[in-house]
Amino acid sequence: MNLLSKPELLEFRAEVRGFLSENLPAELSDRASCHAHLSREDIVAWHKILYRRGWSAPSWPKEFGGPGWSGAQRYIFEEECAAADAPVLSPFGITMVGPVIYTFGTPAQKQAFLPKIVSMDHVWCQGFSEPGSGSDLASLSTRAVSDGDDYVVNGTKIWTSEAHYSDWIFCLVRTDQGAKPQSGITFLLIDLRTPGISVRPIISIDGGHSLNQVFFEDVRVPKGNRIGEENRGWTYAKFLLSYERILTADAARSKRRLARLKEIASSFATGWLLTEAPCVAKRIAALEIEVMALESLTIDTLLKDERGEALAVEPSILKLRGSEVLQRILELTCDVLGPDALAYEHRVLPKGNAAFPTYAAGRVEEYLYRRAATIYGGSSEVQHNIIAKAIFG
Amino acid sequence: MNLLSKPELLEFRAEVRGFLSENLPAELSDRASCHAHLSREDIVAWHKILYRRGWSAPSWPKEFGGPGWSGAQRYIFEEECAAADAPVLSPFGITMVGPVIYTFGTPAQKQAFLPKIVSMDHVWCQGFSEPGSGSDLASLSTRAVSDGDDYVVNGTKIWTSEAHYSDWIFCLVRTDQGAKPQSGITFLLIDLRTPGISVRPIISIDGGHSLNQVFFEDVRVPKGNRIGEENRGWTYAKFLLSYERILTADAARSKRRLARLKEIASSFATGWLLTEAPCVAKRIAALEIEVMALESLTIDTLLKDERGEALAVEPSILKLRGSEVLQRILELTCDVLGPDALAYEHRVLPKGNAAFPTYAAGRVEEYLYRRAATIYGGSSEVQHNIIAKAIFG
Amino acid sequence: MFQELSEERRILSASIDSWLRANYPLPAARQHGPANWKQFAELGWLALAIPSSCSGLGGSAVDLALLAEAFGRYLVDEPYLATAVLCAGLIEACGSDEQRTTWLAEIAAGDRTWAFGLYEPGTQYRYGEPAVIASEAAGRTILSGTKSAVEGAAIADRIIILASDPKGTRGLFIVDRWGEGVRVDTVGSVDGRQISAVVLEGAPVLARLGAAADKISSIDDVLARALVFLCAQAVGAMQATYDQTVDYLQTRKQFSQRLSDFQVLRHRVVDMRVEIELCRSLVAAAARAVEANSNHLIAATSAKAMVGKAGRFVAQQAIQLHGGMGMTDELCVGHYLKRLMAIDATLGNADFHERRFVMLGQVAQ
Amino acid sequence: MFQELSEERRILSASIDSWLRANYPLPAARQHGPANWKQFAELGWLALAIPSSCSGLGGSAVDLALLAEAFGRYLVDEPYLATAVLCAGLIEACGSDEQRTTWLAEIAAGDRTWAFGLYEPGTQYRYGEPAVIASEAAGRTILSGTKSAVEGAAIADRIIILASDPKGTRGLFIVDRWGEGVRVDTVGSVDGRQISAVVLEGAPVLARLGAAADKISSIDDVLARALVFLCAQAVGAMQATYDQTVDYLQTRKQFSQRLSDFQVLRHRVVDMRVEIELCRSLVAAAARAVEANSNHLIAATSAKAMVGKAGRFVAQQAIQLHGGMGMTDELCVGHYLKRLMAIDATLGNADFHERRFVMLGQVAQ
Repeated sequence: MNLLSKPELLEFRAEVRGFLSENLPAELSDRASCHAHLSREDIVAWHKILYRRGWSAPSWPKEFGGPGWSGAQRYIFEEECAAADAPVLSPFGITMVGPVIYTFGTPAQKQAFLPKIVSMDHVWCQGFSEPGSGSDLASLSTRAVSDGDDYVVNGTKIWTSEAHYSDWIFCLVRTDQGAKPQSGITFLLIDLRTPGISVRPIISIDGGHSLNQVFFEDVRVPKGNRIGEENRGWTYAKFLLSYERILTADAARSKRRLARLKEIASSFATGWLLTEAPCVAKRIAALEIEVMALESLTIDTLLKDERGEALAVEPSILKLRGSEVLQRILELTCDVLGPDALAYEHRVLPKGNAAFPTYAAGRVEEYLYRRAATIYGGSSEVQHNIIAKAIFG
Repeated sequence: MNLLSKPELLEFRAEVRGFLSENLPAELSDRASCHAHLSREDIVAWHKILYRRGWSAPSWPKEFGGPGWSGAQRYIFEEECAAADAPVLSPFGITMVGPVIYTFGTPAQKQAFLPKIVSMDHVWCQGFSEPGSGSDLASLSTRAVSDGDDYVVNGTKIWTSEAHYSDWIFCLVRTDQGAKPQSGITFLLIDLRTPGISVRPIISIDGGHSLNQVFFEDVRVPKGNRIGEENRGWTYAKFLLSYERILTADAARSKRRLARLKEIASSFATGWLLTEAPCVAKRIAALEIEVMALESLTIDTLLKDERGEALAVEPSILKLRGSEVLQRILELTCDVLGPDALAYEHRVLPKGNAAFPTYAAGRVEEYLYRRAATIYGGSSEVQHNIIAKAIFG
Repeated sequence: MFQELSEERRILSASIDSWLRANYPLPAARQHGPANWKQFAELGWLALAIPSSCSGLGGSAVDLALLAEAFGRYLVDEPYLATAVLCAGLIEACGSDEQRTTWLAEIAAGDRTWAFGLYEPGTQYRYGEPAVIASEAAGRTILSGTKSAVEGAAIADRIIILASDPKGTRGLFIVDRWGEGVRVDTVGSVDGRQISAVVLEGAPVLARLGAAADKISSIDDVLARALVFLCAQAVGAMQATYDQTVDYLQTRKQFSQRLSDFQVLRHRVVDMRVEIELCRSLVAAAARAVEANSNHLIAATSAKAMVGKAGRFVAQQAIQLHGGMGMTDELCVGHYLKRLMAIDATLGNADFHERRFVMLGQVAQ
Repeated sequence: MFQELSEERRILSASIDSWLRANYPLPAARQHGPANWKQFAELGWLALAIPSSCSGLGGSAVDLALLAEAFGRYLVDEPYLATAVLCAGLIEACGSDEQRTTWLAEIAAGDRTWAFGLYEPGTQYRYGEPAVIASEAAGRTILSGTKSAVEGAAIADRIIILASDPKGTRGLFIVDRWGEGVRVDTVGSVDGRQISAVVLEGAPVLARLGAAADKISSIDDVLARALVFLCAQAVGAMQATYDQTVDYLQTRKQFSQRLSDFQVLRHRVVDMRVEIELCRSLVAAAARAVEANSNHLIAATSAKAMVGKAGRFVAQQAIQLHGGMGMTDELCVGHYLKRLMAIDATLGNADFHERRFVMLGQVAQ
């Protein structure tokens, strides 16, 4: 991309690339490329490697431990990490609750939580969705009742990625039953080791475990762990949901997925039906062009944001199309795998038997797990509604 | 299709094919294959050729002048006519008003109109849509006021194909302003030569003229030209719209369109980029398979209808998908034409100059004119609504 | 699936459905093992496609399609296709009289299971030039090489291997799955069944199917029947996916409306329905074509191509419409998606069959 | 179209827009002829892309894109691309100093129009091996053969012809459109303009562009600029189509609701918008790449491929959403569809550019 070819950015890219090639352990990038579900150990290990370099909170200002990068630098960092198969940073601390704390938190909260988010001494997860609330977030029913210096929380949260190995959860809870759905909600930070919390694993269709349901039974949460004012949680949640949505198109990771797909297709180019090669190449080309467009719009939007201009529908467009394109790439990958898409193991496929080629490892799992990409983070239908509202009112 | 390979059907097919090869004038099939808009002369000429053979009203019972064919025979007739590039029969008399007259008409109406529909001494057109009513047919506002033995009609109808050369129009008019939209409508047969009627041509995006707007200003229509009872026109209209909707998938014509597309693609197979040939062939294959499915469902539905079983969503599915597939075939044809899709004439392109290949003649015009296929006869959105209602209530 | 069925077939279809509904639990609660197989034998299902002259019921592709549709609906995961369709079909088409009589009776009785090694690593769905070689050594014929994507090999007794002899003549050779020189590497398949590579290292051949090498052309006929079986399974799975989605949308509320009141979701369900109705009709036509042995290759290939795409579309939309719930292993929609993906990837995916359609000469180039 | 524009460019863009709005009526009311062309010259548009050393304004691909976007919005149908982008670009890239000085000044002043004969019958968008032959006869160079899909030839003064000499060396030869041996067969094009075949029967060559045959490689650079011009035009046309559709849906009622209240129609408009935003960004990136001469071939090809598909999608949906009204020649949406189809078919359609993308080496095989 032209906008990224200024000399200082080329230099920055070289610096990132150099760091990755020296510091990203090969077994970690191997696992990240073949598995949808990484362990806490892997996620924390990689986070800490970046932390030691000062890069673990790419979007944060220097003041709170971020590198203070420009939008262009953030995109380049994303791109290089994707190209190197670095694990994706867990978003719940860095991209979600962290910015809420440094924007709305008390000095004590900032001091208590921010450094441990940057260092990942705390692993965070998100308690927004509930069974029955689906895309209609404001209909949540987990209750918090004031009791002295504490709230007493009862209810349940669902689709909680990483809850089974997290330390903290940030939650939206209802503190005023009478008010309109949006105005009786409070934003709480809850230590997952508090008595009364239990976590039930949810196995996803790929057979893996990242999702959970979290139950709260008379869980006491100190009022000091409330963000901002009582009943104003919806405001903080909206801030959270609008923060750093520009990179959701996942263009950098989709470029990497396309590169993998090309590797697979190339491996057939000799033995395989030659007449098929140009058709596959053309389908890949069409997807690659779409990813170029997503990348271009991502960078345009990052720069716009940096200039302080208000973002309109761009983040929704990027989420909507980015997730669709990602799924199309993974679907074409399954097509190209042909009979090799049958074998499926959550661990790596048996090595050294040509009938189970290594390039197939993890591809179908990724396809299945990313089936959720058009559902989570505001489904495609919700994004359509948001954009339509911006157009028609 | 297997269900059409019984010996008596094979024999019937041979008979139709033989008749077409002997009786369809070459210049007529040439024009039919290259032009979206045929003249009255061409349409009537072809209809009368079939009429002399007793085949001009394929879906009618023998009693009223039809051949009394089975569903399988009707499909075979369609298929052979399409393969031979025979002009499409004008539907307004044969498929629309005729069955309404023989089902609900008085003996006098039957006698006056049916023979002239079968022989096409009368050319008919349809007055249902109005400016402003769109897909919401029941919101029509053309009024008919009773005055002695006549109705006096005022208002306007739009999208009236062939009105500029028709003799008669069948109309839905409002006879009761106070009633619910559907219950104040009457079905009238109107002689287009009645004073007070004027016809304004509507040129369509392909530059051709089939569509019109028809204006009624104090037009006197004898009550003897009313179908059935006053204010019950909606019932007759619904009957009309549900009659013979099975062939709307246009699978037979789409097969012919695919054959044309293959001819075009073949003409490139030597000189053209060879690597493209297999990709085009594969795209054609995907469409051909869809047409096979449409054909199969058409035949299944014809047989179901013949067995007297109620049709559920099949006609809407056939219309919906048939029109989409038809458009995709024409779109791929434009793709394959490449730079040859630029030259455009409503008459045939200059002959004898290789830069204007004859295979291109009419293809882009057809693409443009058939853009309406997903709009007319109940748009794709309306078909979706109909099917959804059948599913969810 | 079929518009008109004989009384006999209607009864067959109803009995299959009612047995599976009562006795074959959903994936979460399911047990595997020889018990099911024995039951299938007792119900006559294993004999369904075997000629009556060989202890079978003499059913056609249409009968098999009725069984398969129910298998799709109830997510049956026994390796029926391998033994009762593919291998039984090959034995019938290519075997000697004695082979037919003995082996088909064993299959019908549920006494032995078989698998068919057709594909090889790196050649996708092409099988015309097998690299597995049959050679003579110490007076016996032995096989060497690897077969990939073999269904049912893990638990089979016998495996039929397509191989070339050193002169390039192809034949169908039978090996003992548990015998010397045969290694079966098995992993779970995407739809929770098992898929194997069969590694042959000088494996002795028990027998060759039939005498003449020219019988090889029958493989395509047997595959056509298998394709129809897979397609009918897909139709059953798609219909079940659709039914569950319609139910879900009618039950579930969001923003104080039933999900089934949202026009966009309604229209999406319509698109699913359209695909299913078209597939059902095309698959039924393919079953009749295979039954009549008329244009059966093209009919089977068309159906498989259409079903491959439609199946994925229907299941993907079902998950999307279920939202987060659709992503859990607890509901059936994900299992249907995986079964439909596996069906697509078995014996040629949609991509392959569109190309095969071209090669079979439907599309002039 | 661009996120950040210099003050100078913002003024250029606004002035183009306001002139066209005031002076360039919609298709139904439009007059053609030399008057518009003279106006374009006076406004400086014909000189926009010509270097300042040759009587031009020295604009880059970015400036051209600003003009093109407005041309797309107002459905400008003068053959600007042929004269002011393609031929001016070829003269600049390949011409001798004298040719550049003279001819570019004539173009800038609106005194002469040009056309470029690149393609030939039956070879689609390939031009690497022209069958038009330049040969020597009676001491002069003559051309024989046919060029197809030539824009602007009907009214041009000069035509640049890509031809091979008998040794196979390719060159750009100039003929007098009205001279002997030149026949121009013209028909209306799909978007209501004119498209010609140029039949050369021993047409004498007025001049050859530049001296060296190796300048031929510059054709691709000139085409990259032309592709960006077409893409920017498409973005303008798509945006106008979209704007009119949004207006229509907000105005029109059906079943007692505004059309813009139907969720399915709202979401369709969103899909149009998504395509437009992505195209806009990609085309702007391509304009910058051509301006910077960095990865410009791949950037231009990507943009043209994307815009070809997106343009058709947007215009088709606009017509669908307008219902019957969209099918009439009276509204603009049909004209936008036809212009977008013509843009797609000009200098390589989406299909072609996806293949070219592969050939340019982005997709490893």
